[in-house]
Amino acid sequence: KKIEIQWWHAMRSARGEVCKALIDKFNKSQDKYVVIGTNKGNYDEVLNAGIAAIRAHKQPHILQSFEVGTQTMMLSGAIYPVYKLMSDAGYDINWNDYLQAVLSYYMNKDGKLMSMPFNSSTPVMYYNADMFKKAGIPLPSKSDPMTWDELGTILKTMIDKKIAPAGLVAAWQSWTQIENYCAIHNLPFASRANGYEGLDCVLQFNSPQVVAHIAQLKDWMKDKRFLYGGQKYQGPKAEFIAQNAAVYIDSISGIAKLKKAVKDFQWDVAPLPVESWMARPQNSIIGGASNWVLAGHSKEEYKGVAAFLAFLAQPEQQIFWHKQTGYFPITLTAYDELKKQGYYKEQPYQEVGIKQLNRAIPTKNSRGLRLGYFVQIRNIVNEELEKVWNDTKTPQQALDDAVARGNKELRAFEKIYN
Amino acid sequence: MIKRSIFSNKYLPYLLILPQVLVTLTFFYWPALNGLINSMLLSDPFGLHTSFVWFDNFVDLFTDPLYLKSIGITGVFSGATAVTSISLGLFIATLANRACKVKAVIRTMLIWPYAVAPAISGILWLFLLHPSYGVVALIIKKTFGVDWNPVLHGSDAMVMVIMASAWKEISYNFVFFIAGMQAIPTSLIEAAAMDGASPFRRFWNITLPLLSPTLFFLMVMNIIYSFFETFGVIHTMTQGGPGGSTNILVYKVYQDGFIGLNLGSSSAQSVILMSIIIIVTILQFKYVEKKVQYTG
Amino acid sequence: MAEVVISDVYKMYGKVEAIHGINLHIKDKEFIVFVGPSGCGKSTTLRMIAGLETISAGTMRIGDRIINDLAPKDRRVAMVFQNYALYPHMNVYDNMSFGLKLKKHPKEVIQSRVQEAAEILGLTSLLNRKPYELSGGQRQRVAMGRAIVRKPSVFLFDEPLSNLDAKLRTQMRAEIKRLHQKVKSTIVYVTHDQVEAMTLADRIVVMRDGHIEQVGTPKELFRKPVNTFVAGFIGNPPMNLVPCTLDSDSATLTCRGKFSLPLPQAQADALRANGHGNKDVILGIRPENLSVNDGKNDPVPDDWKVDALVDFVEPLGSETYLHVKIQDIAFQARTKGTTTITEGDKVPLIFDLKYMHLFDAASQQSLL
Amino acid sequence: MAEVVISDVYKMYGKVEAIHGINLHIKDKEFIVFVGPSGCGKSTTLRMIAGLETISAGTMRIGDRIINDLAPKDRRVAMVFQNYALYPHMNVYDNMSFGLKLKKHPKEVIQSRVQEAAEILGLTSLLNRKPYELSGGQRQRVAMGRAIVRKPSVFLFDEPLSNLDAKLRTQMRAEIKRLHQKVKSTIVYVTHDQVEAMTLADRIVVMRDGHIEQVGTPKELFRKPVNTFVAGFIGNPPMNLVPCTLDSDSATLTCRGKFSLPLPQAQADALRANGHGNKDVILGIRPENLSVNDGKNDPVPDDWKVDALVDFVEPLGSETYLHVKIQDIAFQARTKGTTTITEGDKVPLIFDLKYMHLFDAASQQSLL
Amino acid sequence: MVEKTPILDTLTYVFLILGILIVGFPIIYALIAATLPIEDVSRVPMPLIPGDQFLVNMKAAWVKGDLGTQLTNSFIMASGITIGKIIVSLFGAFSIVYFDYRLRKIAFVSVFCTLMLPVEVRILPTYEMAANLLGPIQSLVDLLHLGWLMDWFATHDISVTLELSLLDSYPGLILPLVASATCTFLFRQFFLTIPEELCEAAKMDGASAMTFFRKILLPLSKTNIAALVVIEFVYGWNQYLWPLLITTNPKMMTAVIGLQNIIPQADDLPFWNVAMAGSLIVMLPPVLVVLFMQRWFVKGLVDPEK
Ligand SMILES: Nc1ncnc2c1ncn2[C@@H]1O[C@H](COP(=O)(O)OP(=O)(O)OP(=O)(O)O)[C@@H](O)[C@H]1O
Ligand SMILES: Nc1ncnc2c1ncn2[C@@H]1O[C@H](COP(=O)(O)OP(=O)(O)OP(=O)(O)O)[C@@H](O)[C@H]1O
Ligand SMILES: O=P(O)(O)OC[C@H](O)CO
Ligand SMILES: [Mg+2]
Ligand SMILES: [Mg+2]
Repeated sequence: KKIEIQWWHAMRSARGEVCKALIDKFNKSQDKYVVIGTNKGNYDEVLNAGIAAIRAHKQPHILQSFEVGTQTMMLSGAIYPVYKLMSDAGYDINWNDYLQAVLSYYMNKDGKLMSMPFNSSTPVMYYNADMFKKAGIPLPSKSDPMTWDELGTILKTMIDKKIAPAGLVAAWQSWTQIENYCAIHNLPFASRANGYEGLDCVLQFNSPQVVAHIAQLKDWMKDKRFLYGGQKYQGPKAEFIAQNAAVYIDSISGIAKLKKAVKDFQWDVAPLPVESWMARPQNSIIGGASNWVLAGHSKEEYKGVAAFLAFLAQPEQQIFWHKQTGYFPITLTAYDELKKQGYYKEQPYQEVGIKQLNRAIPTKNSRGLRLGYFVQIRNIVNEELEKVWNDTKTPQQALDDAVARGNKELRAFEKIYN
Repeated sequence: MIKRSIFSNKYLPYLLILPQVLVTLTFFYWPALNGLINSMLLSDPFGLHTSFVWFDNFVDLFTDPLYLKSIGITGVFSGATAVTSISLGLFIATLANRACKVKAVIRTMLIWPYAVAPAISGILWLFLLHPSYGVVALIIKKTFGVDWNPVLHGSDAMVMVIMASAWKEISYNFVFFIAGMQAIPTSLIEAAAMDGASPFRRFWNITLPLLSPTLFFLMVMNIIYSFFETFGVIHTMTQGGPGGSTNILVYKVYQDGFIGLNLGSSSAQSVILMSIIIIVTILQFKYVEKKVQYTG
Repeated sequence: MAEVVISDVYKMYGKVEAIHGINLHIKDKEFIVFVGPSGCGKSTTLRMIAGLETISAGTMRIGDRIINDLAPKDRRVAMVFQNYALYPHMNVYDNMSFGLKLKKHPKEVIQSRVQEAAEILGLTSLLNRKPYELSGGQRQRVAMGRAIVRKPSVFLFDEPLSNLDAKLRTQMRAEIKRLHQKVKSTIVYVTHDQVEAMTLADRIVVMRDGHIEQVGTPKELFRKPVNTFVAGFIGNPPMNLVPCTLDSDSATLTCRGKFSLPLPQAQADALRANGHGNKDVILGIRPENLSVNDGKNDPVPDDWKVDALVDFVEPLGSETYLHVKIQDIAFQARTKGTTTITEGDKVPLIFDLKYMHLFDAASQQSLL
Repeated sequence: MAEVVISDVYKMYGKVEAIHGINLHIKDKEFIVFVGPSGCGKSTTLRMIAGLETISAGTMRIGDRIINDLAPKDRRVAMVFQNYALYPHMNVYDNMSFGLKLKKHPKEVIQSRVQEAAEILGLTSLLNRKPYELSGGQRQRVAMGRAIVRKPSVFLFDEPLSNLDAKLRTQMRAEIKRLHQKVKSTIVYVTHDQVEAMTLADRIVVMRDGHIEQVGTPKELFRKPVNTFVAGFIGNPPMNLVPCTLDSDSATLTCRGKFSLPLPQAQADALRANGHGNKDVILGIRPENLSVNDGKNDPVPDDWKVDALVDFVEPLGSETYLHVKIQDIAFQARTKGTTTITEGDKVPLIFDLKYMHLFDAASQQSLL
Repeated sequence: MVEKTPILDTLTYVFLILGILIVGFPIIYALIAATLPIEDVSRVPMPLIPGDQFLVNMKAAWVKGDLGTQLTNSFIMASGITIGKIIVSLFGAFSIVYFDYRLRKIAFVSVFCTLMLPVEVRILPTYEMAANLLGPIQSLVDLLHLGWLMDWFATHDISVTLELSLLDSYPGLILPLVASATCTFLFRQFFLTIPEELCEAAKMDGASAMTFFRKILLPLSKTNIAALVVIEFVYGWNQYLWPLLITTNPKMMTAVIGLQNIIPQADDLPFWNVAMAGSLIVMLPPVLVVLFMQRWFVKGLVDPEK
């Protein structure tokens, strides 16, 4: 009888199918283990399901958690760190072969890898190339970011010419408009190196620059240069697909969906805009999720888990994954292989994200975020931003409040672990 | 009340009540006790690190403007839902009561929304009220010139969840009102007619006062409904948003407890909700005792 | 003038005819009582007068106004319902004044009228009570009070006493009688209680199946019932009704071939005059006109005595009901409470034919 | 032998004593009727016999078995409830056979017993009907049938007729009487209806407040009530009870100083013999022993005539109740239906003191 | 009544028809949407002429939402709650009404304390309880610092507590919702209206307590049971928060929750036609139950008030 390995993940629709293909491939490649992949909803829901299962002692072997849950998982005491698992199972892995910008996000303070990066992304800017052409605007560069001011002008032109009903939409507003904005402009999101250096960090994203950025977006709302598409339902992506918006900021993982869903116009990818005062923009930070191995299973099963994780990291799998979904190939080997194949010549937009990620040496502000109760903090940021969009608060007020409320969460979290 | 004709048996009554007691103890009392204890704990999401903090969670809640706001939101939401569905239910029942001959048909046509799950009601109404393609939203925008956008505007979202919640309660209220009206002796209405009361007068001076027990009962039931069962409506329509403007208490319990994993605070909120319900229930029974009597 | 004139009135419920064309002239200030078995149409008739049911055909007149299409409130009638129909949420004062308030009478008028009615009915100290704080009799009085204050020209009562216990019923009966003497209005009163009908009515209307069978004073109904239905309906214990044949000479009755009785001269003459000889008839005789020979009786011809067997005896103390049989024909007789007759006794049963009734067997109509 | 012997029986409901030690010997095959005002303990006593209430103190015996601790089903008693208590979901046959089935009687026995009972009660054609398809009287009969099939030695009836209308009640009364003659069992019957009690009972038990006031045949109770309570309770219209004083000679009664009556010799002698002179008493006289001079009466001494005023008249057809007043003392008299006396008449009221009752004003006990 | 109010009468009917239309509008609209192809349904405003895609959309909803499985789950859950509640409360009410014993009052009061408390207010601890039925024992273990023992068990593949979790199981979906006093209360009220003489007659007939229950009480409660079946079935079917929490395995998910998966979300195209088709399918069973058993449903709803 084969040993069953449970994997709970958040990959649905286009990405879900790719996951399924990978699992099938693994199951066929050997006859000792069988991986059962289950979609447990979106990122929040998977994390919740996982935590609930851990509390109920019914946890799966592998749990996919988005980057926001990293701190929570790391400190939970319910995990089997990946570096340990791999060495216990006898795998000698060359961690230097991995994309360091990604690995560092998931390492503990001793530099040990706690979870296996799986689907890593970063936000980029999609645009409706047809509209750009129609408006006579040259297509943006794939390597040099445009400035926000330039974007503003472009959008204004398009709206004035009635080429686009609205300008910009942004998914994951906290991630793309604040977290990554901070990273790219080398602003602290939180103190103590964005939380990497201690639980006693405080949020700092209410800096004048961020406030100004949000204020600008708010300003753009007036003439529809910015459109708030909500957190869910028919959200930003749908607006872009329906050609209601000309520009759309989202994770590189959007590629999979756009490839599938967009039939009647040309689209392309560019790096995120940068403020004009930022001459040398920093790298963006990653998003997506990693696979956590949960404690409480047998040695035999962990062998299977290790085998599966190792399988996923194989260049062949990574290349397939990258091509299908847009997520980064996680190892340099795979990346080099792709370059060698000339894939990026063929599909240049696939490289925009990875280049944006690698364009500078990460600083303390752009390494990533390591915050407790980050899920709630995101919700708070979302809520407060919504209050800006619907005129209940000024950007300054909203961000101050978000910081204050978020700090409360951080303190509560700190209290638990002290 | 005790029946005077009782059976005497040593073990049988205990045996009979056992399943009920067992289920109640396991899934009510033990959890309630646990909830009470949890409400005084600070705990990590995994329940591995806990510390006893007495009433800190409660203090935090009552000093948290957002919680207070959530109470306010719940008040507005429940009040509006109850008032809307009760008044519409009463209105239609009054009409149906006049249309004696087709009463049964009308009942059939109105009764079914009761069976629709709140969550589905949420989906249906979301489809009607969605800012980009909902028809009703379109009508609102066109005819009233309102910038209807529940994704963005808290008040619009509130109106939207109230509509979806009130809609399915109308049928419930309707059934009770119709039954209540039928329980009023016709001779009372006839007496009022002979006293010279017009149909409106009869409604205001006789029917409505005599329906007051029903009205009160429905008030309580509707408030309980809008406090708890509307979870599905909120979850499918707004998830408490935008900007927390539809984050009613029970949704906050869920958000803080199951999404935010702040179990202590969530338990404290549960305890508060429980107390509210207990008070409402006591009130209800007190009032029911003093019910108006129709004939003797 | 508050006479009520009912002319050829019909009532249809859907396709079913409940009242089949009735005519009745109720005089001003008269106390009229409707009696009859359940479902005969008493309430329906009353409710048509009140305006609570539409009149399907015919006309009704109160005073000199045709009321067919008038709303109840415009008919100057007031009604006391069987279950009183007091407004449970209003106190006695409000119950009584509700109608006046609706008519926008000035406050002082209302107050004085309610006071007056309350005094008549002894309710003065109860004006602030709610109906549920009152006894059955008091509620009944409030219901009357509510009618009185409106100073209607016609009072309508639908079995107003049937929810009360026996003692209270007797008492309230007296009160209604007194009320009629005081307010001097026309009263139409429905009951199924014979005693009420007999003691209260100026005239009684006996109904059956949507028809009026007889209208008359209590005495007339008792003494001269027009048919077997009325005869059997009025009086307790009910009249004995026995099928007999009348000889050609109208001089002798033969009861089911078992025994014969010579008729008194007066009756025989009357029958003969009307040509009623030689036919099947029904003899009606009340229990009190049947006596057994256990004390001195009015002297009667010997041939009115028939031998009978006592089947069983119901002694009520003050009087005794005897169930006797002449062969297999059962009779009920009424005698003193002190009688010594017991079950199984053979007694001579005396028919006091002076008080006899005679009905046509076919039409059931009275022949005398 | 199914005599029922109740010895010193008490009943407590919690701390409240409802029955205060009663003694009663019900003979085999006797028809005993309990009467008394509401709440006096009639039902309680019956239910203790049935085994539906525990006996707080004292003993009950049926035949030669002490039944205090027997379960109802083992007492060989059967009960007919006021509301019949038919099982609504079972047809007549199942209702009647339910008890027998539970006792696991063989099928044929059950069938024959039910058939037999159904025949006695004329229910044969209704065996497949459900209770709601039956009329009130039929339901009542099924309830009796259910009792009969169990062949009990004692039948218990708790106001079995009070849910029926007047006519049906009379009819069912006769049926119960017939049943008693047929099944020849002991019957204990509770009612608040005097007529039922008088007509059905071999002996009547009058209860008040958990005590037995008097036990006797209907005649005994009517003729010789032991106290004012029984006197007022038995007879309809009730006996007139007037406070009077008896002179020292025990020869004359003076009623509230308004008028005086000389006592008949026999009564005066008896009173004098018992030393009852010169005391406050209550005169009891039944309406039928008060006559007005509107026809020939038994000759009575002239000084039994007192002038009276007719307050109002209730003519019932066969008889008439007169409400008369001697100054402010009200009396009810009973006279013929043919009387011509009307309200406001002045009449001589004749006290037939041969039938008078006299009670001690303090103890309310009979003095004669 | 002789009363001429033609204007009022007309208004009555006009408003009635209006009321019915308004109440019915969401469904009518959903029905139309469910017949349209995706292009039509995403047009603004959506055309009000039904299309021909009804079956296609139904099938899409069925497959996409795995409604077969989920409807089965819903059905099992709703029936389980219904049957469980009714049985438990019939026995409970019988015990409370027809017996006198020392703990009766306590039993009565403790059960009725739960009358108005929906599962939502005790959701968290109930969840914990369901997650680990041995919670009470576990807390004892914790108290005695025997945690290491559990860990040992856990890491050695001997799962003691594992079996007692109700998560992702039918008992977990059902049992906690059976814990409610409403049915018991209603049965108690009903039993109290049954004439005592009926019980006495049965006693005189020699019936034991259980015979009385089986032969008399149960048949008499038929209509009440029918009424509660309707109400509780609808209640069970429409549960949301509880199944949302207690099921994580899609094979155990109930239909109302599962609908979430076919409502268009951020990643999807606006397949509202499919979503509406799915909604219609999922709401159909309870709506049918209510419509067909209206009489009992109304009785059940209205009686508790009395
Ligand atoms: N609303 C109605 N619809 C149809 N038929 C009716 C209605 N009201 C009364 N009836 C029928 O009309 C007839 C007369 O009824 P009505 O109530 O006048 O009788 P009643 O003499 O008052 O009887 P009771 O003594 O029982 O009150 C009956 O056959 C009854 O069934
Ligand atoms: N179950 C009980 N608990 C307490 N007191 C009771 C109970 N049953 C009867 N009583 C009291 O015992 C007394 C006798 O009651 P019982 O029912 O025997 O009266 P009754 O003579 O049958 O009256 P009725 O004519 O009204 O039926 C009353 O005072 C009554 O209140
Ligand atoms: O869409 P993904 O998978 O790239 O994730 C985006 C964000 O990182 C979620 O937190
Ligand atoms: Mg009537
Ligand atoms: Mg009694």
